[in-house]
Amino acid sequence: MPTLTYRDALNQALREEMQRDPNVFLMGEEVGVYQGAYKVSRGLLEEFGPRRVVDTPIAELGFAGIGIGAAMAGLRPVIEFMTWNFALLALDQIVNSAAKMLYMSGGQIPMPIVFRGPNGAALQLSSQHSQAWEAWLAHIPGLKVVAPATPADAKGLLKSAIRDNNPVIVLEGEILYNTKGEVPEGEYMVSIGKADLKREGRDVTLICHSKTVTITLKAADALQEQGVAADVLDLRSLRPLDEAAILASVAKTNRAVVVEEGWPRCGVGAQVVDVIQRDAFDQLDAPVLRITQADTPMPYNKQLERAAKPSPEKIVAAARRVLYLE
Amino acid sequence: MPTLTYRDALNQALREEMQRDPNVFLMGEEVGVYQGAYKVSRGLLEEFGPRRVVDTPIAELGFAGIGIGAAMAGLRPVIEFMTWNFALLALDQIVNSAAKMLYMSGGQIPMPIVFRGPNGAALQLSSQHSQAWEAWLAHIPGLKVVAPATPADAKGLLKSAIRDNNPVIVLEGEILYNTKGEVPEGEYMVSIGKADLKREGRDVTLICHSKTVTITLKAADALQEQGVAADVLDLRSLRPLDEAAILASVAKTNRAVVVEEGWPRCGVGAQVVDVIQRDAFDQLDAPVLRITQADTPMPYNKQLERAAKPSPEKIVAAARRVLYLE
Amino acid sequence: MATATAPPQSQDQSQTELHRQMLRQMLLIRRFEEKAAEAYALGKIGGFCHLYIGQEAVAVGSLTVLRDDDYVICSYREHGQALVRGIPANAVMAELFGKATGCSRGKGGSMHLFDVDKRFMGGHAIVGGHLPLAAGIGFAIRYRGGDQICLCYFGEAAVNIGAFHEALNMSSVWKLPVIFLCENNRYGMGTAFERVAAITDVAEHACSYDMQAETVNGMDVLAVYEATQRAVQRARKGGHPTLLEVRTYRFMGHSMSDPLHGVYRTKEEVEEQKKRDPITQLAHKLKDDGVLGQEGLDAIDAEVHAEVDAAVRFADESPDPAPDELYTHVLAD
Amino acid sequence: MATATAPPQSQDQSQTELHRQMLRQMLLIRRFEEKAAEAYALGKIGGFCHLYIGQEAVAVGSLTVLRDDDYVICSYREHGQALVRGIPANAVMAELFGKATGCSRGKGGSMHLFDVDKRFMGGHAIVGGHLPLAAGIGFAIRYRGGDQICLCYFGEAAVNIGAFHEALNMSSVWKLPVIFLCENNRYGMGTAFERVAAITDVAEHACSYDMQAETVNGMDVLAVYEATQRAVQRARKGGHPTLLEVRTYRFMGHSMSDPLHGVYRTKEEVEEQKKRDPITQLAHKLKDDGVLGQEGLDAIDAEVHAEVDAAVRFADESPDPAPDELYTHVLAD
Ligand SMILES: Cc1ncc(C[n+]2csc(CCOP(=O)(O)OP(=O)(O)O)c2C)c(N)n1
Ligand SMILES: Cc1ncc(C[n+]2csc(CCOP(=O)(O)OP(=O)(O)O)c2C)c(N)n1
Ligand SMILES: [Mg+2]
Ligand SMILES: [Mg+2]
Repeated sequence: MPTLTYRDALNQALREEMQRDPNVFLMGEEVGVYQGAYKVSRGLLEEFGPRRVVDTPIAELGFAGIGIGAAMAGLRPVIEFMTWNFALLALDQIVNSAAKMLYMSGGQIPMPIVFRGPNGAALQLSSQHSQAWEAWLAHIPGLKVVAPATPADAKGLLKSAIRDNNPVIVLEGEILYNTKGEVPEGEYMVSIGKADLKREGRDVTLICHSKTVTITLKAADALQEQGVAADVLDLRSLRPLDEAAILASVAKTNRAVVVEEGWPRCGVGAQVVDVIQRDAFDQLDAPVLRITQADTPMPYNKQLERAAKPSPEKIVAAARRVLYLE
Repeated sequence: MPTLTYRDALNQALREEMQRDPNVFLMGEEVGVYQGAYKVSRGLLEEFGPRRVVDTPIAELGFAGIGIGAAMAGLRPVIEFMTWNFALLALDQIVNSAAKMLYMSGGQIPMPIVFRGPNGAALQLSSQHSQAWEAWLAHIPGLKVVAPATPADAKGLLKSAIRDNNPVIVLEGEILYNTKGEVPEGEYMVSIGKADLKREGRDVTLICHSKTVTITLKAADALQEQGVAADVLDLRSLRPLDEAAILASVAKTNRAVVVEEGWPRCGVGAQVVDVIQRDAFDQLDAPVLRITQADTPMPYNKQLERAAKPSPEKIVAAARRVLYLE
Repeated sequence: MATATAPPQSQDQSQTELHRQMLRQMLLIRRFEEKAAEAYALGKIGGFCHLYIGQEAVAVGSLTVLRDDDYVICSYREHGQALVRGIPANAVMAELFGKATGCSRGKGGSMHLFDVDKRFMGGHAIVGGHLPLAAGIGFAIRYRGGDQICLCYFGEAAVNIGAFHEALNMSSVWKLPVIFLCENNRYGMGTAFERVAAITDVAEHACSYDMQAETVNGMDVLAVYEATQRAVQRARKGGHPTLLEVRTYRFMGHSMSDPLHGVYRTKEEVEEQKKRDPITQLAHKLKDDGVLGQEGLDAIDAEVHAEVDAAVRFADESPDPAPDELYTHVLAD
Repeated sequence: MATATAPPQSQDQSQTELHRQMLRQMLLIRRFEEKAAEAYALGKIGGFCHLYIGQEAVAVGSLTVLRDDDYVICSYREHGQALVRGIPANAVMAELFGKATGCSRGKGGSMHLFDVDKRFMGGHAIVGGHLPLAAGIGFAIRYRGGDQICLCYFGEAAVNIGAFHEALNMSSVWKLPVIFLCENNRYGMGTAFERVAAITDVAEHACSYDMQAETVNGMDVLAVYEATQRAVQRARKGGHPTLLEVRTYRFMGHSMSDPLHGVYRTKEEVEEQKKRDPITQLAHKLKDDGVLGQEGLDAIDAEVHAEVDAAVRFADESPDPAPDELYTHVLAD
């Protein structure tokens, strides 16, 4: 199986889907001439031309809405946000137009559209450019939300997203784009809504997604050295949430730590905790703990930023706490 | 003590604070000549003139930002959103400017601003006009978020909000405006961050806020008739959250149901559940259950809308479940 | 930018028929809205309900120009457009009643009428929010190389919001076949446009987008018709968008929960404007032209009355959506 | 709308001093940015870092007009404005290094320089997001009846976003003393303005807001100075806002992670533009005027070099913020 970067896996998914279906097009800032702010769309303008690879002005609300309108008229747009930080400006369109159109039209207008781009913090981008929006997006009925952690999932989930008849949010990451992994060629699809058990243990369940998968796997390595075997469950999809996979793992381990990049309050982890305590109440041997970003805006300084983010050390400490090892 | 409507209690708070501090002004759509879309600002234009009661164009992002800029320069703006549905357009300003300004300026620029207006569903306003945003807002560090349920709290919390040196979100409700209650005259303040135990029981804790307080109290009445005595805790403040009050009640009852108007996933209730299971794990005799809006956009039809909303019946059923009475 | 008025017409058969048809449609809207107001007062319609009384000439004059395969998209004040576009009065009224037989199955309501077969792409309730959607529909048309157009209605207050600016800019840059039809009724809720807009000639905004514009008397259905024809022509060939400012007036409050004139305008102003009633004006013209006498007029009125009465009966007798409809259409398969 | 060029000046003492001062400030920015680029390459500066090289005349020409009690607000490309406004090079460099001695205590970084004592109300990183903030500062000035003004810098790409439209409309309606100074450097990242804007004369947008506008050569510091004087005058009396389009060019990539010219413009274009270097131009003029010889120029350059070297040393030697600074300033007391 070829080894690709996460970036190239996304690029391949886009290319394949655009080759397959003439209704698929890509729109966003710098996706064409510039080849993508993070080069995800490299070569697509050359292959598909400016009709299907559309550079936009800086007008997130406007071009998100244009994508939605195009989907109403039967196209299958892929809207790239340079980063999800800027998508804040487009939330009205995503929530009020995309997520509700099918419902409020009484089922008449499906909404096959993908909104994608990097989410969360990269390195030292400071307060306004380091935000992780999965909790907000997962809150909204009418959306699907995926957050691939590996190149293979990036390809498989993006292809599924493009073929889905609903608005799908694809959360990528600046610091994921260069990561490498094996990616199946051609028709490789990952179903939306299925978590991936990355590593099997029996002592504790570590639940994570997107960028936190790598650090959670590191934490699991460290725990292994301490004699603790962890299940590492990559959620992959945040809406719908694979509750069955979460519960199956917790049924085995009786303990869990939930890791996410975003802020703690009303986060994705809070929802996962809610599911576990409700449906695995009698199986839990300890409270579920959470590791999140510090409950602060992201500082610029490198040391402070590091302290603000989830880390393997924090996860190990939490795992040891739920195992009553501290 | 005088009896006032929730609307008039807010009006009184605004009037008193504007009389007290010349830096306080009110800005929003229809707040002046029209006397407020829901008449909260009735009479203020006449008393304070157009300099301090400012009608805006329909430009939520713009006038939210203007309020923030005015606060940067030392004023204390109160920004009214006709409803929080429209504030979606202004979230970039609330999140990226208001909530982060103090932090990213290294403590130089405080942000004494209030954003207020009705939140959540009223009656048959359909999908785009029936959204409850507390979970989103409570997610954001740098904000405070309050949701008064009674006229007295409406007055006391709004006055506290206006005097706070931080951005405070005040979530009101169309169907609260006409409700009546006793409201202390003059300098009546309610501290932000304190929940209110509305009713004392010992069997189960019912946690609620804003519009759901009334239906939760109804549920508590019904439970009483069935021999179940409920603590009813009105959160009042969603950020900060009064964790001590939540934990104190659960320590007594060992069971809880969390009620909210918004959608379930990553909701305020999920956060409350997270707190309870983490810090009262050994005291819990049953999983914490939640009552929320159905996980769907709000339908227009009256029956469907009723079915989508939290109700006393749903709360009673959940309370009986956590008491293992079903 | 020209201010269009109706030039003299040759009174041939089809012209006459067209005028009669326009009159009928304006009357249908008027009677429909009157009945809707009644039903609202009786609690049969809930939520926000924005009537179109006074503005009938705008929907009728403009939609008459369109082909069946063109697209229409509206704000929440869209009962009139829905009817003219051919959604049966039954289905519109049933939607206002929230019934399963409504054009959005009772799930959308007054502000969210949809009929995808009629390419009626909905009423939308966030001011300005549907302008980018209109541009997107135009984008799809251009993408496919079609010669359809998208006609987008919005109020003048939407001009002040960012979405207007973004949608017009991109429509111009990409030459999208969209007509941005601004129904300038002078008020956004209780706010007179001149109190919140630096310039009040909406059409002037076109200069910022290198776009064609026209201002037209919205109380004159024929003027609206002709201006729309010019705009449609520009859009069909080469996809040039137009900003069409139609000066009109609403005779009722902003919505059913708003008083008739309120504190923001005088009773006299409303009464004065009513003298420009687009229906009366066209009726007079047809009388003057000898095309339609009082009898003919009465016959049409009786006809639309009957249609609207039937719609109310239909809506009344229709069932609510089944309870499980709460959970359907959240996601497509 | 007039295109301003510098009229001949009487070469009196203060004029000469002013020009020399402007030259010094432009050179300070240039040398500062060169050092910042070096430090970035060494990993001492992180994140996004947008240099001002090529655009120096804009900040210098305009800020020279302001009083100490006026307000300034910027986008993320604001090192130049920060320096000219009088934030010490030490504090700016330390902020880029993320140090506790930085003007935002190391918590803001390159895109978020603040100094409230200098009424420098920050760099802001959401395109267009600070235009409403500028209007709000103008609102506060007018509210208090002061005669200060607010000078707001933004790139031409911000013109396409809704916030621009909303901010300009309200500023005009309420007569706010704000100068919207658009630094039109022709590119927003890798996108040439004409590819995404229906009209490319930014100043033309003023017609939609009944606003005064002017277009000025941003490579000519004196022209910028004079145009700003006119705008400031309008704003101080009566609070009339101005849209000031300053035509400039950036000699570097969009940010430090962007190549020098990239695929979106040619090397030749950049080289051609460099012939218009605002610093060289003013230096020539001062030479021609007999005000400043090569020696004088070298002396200034040596001076600013030393200042900038000292700033790098200061930043290097400054401590990181204390660990608990992560949790401070989230909320005020
Ligand atoms: C973004 C947004 N802000 C506020 C509202 C509330 N609102 C609904 S209609 C309206 C007035 C709109 O006026 P106009 O655009 O002129 O249309 P008209 O009602 O006159 O047809 C307002 C303020 C809204 N729906 N959306
Ligand atoms: C709303 C938003 N969208 C996208 C970006 C990413 N971005 C940062 S700078 C920039 C280009 C801005 O160009 P311009 O306004 O001309 O300013 P310049 O960089 O040329 O000074 C873009 C697209 C952003 N910061 N904010
Ligand atoms: Mg109007
Ligand atoms: Mg630029």
